Amino acid sequence: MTLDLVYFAWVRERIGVAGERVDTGAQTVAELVAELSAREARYAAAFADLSALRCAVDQELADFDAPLAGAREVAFFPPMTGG
Amino acid sequence: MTLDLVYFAWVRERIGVAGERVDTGAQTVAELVAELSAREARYAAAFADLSALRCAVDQELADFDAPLAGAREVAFFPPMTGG
Amino acid sequence: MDVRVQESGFDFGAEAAAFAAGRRDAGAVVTFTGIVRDDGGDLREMLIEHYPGMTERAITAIAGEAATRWALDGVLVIHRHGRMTPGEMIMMVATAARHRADAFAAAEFLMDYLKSRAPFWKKEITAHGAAWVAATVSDEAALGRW
Amino acid sequence: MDVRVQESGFDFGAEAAAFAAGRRDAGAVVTFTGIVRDDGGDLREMLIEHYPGMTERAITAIAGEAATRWALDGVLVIHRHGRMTPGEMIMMVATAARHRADAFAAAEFLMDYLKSRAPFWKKEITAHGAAWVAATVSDEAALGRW
Repeated sequence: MTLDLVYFAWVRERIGVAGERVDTGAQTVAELVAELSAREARYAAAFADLSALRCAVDQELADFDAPLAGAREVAFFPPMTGG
Repeated sequence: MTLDLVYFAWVRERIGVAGERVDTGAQTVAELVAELSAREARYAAAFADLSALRCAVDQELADFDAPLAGAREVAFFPPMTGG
Repeated sequence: MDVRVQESGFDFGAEAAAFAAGRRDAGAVVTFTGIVRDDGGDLREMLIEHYPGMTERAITAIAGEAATRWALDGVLVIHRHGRMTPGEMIMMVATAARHRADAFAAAEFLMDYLKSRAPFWKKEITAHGAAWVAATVSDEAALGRW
Repeated sequence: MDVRVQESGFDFGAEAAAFAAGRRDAGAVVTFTGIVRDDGGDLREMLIEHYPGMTERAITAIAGEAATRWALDGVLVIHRHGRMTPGEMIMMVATAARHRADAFAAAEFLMDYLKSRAPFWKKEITAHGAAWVAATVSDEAALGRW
């Protein structure tokens, strides 16, 4: 499965890119996180503390156990600070 | 004791004047109300239901049992509808 | 603290902008505006009577109470009296604070007290006649939460 | 419902006036404005990053939820992204309703959700460096009341 990944705020800064396209067999967001973290230290650093992280699947907030079947875009970012 | 009385909204309309100066021996607002109500029917009509009435002594909201000693101005009006 | 009781209209946008302008210390500004509402479609005008002297005093006391309860950087109250037509603005309040919870709470408190404790009385003039607006139980009850 | 996400500044007074103008059915208009606050006196600028596409979608969903919960006659949300300096306005919301309780509640609800559920991230740039603003426990907790 091909996914577009996008990163924001300090997640973007730690990973070093604003987004990328990946091929993955991950079934859930959590599996994707584990796969990326195993790949390179910068991902492991960005994803070290999942409680400090939020994710969205196809631009909707999601849990880390959300399934990826049919997804096109997954985003990772810290808790939001709008307003 | 000489007091300036002022009336607002339908209290003013029922009594027929916006204000007047009276001489009274009343010790409290309630005594003043009783004195005025005994004087003329238009006062009795305006003061018939005290629960629908509010009063102020020297421009501060007051209870009907408030003392009149030292007071200069007493106001009668319906519940306020500002804002 | 800026309290104005006046017969003339006011420019809500200009007042709101001036109130918010240049605040580098207050992160939150809340405004409330009350507009003459024409529920039945037959309201010709609204007449607001007030108690000159007591009005300013009561509003200033209410605003002072708000300033003791919440950490505010500014309070504005403008309230009109006299005649106005549907769609016209009756009054506005504005509050500025570091935190939004304070600005919101103070604005709601001001409104609740202005509704029931500032000496204004509204009269509605329709095609069918004139009637004083009755105070509502809910407006009186709203004071209970503070 | 009017939702705008933009980099450029906005004219708070003009927006507030236009939102309130001509409302004969809504008696109550509430606005909230967030301003870049310079707490320590050394903030040079604030940088707001957002998630294009999701931002508009999230705000529209939040505004739609407000419209189902309260009897509203209008909702406006403007939120900026990009660089801004202390004293500049970051965002505003405005709500119109027949009754003030609805207008106030909806504006507070919108603010609570925009704070924690719309994809914006603030970074503060001071003389000492740059730091992402951390989400606060109280902002997250504020959602619990709705």
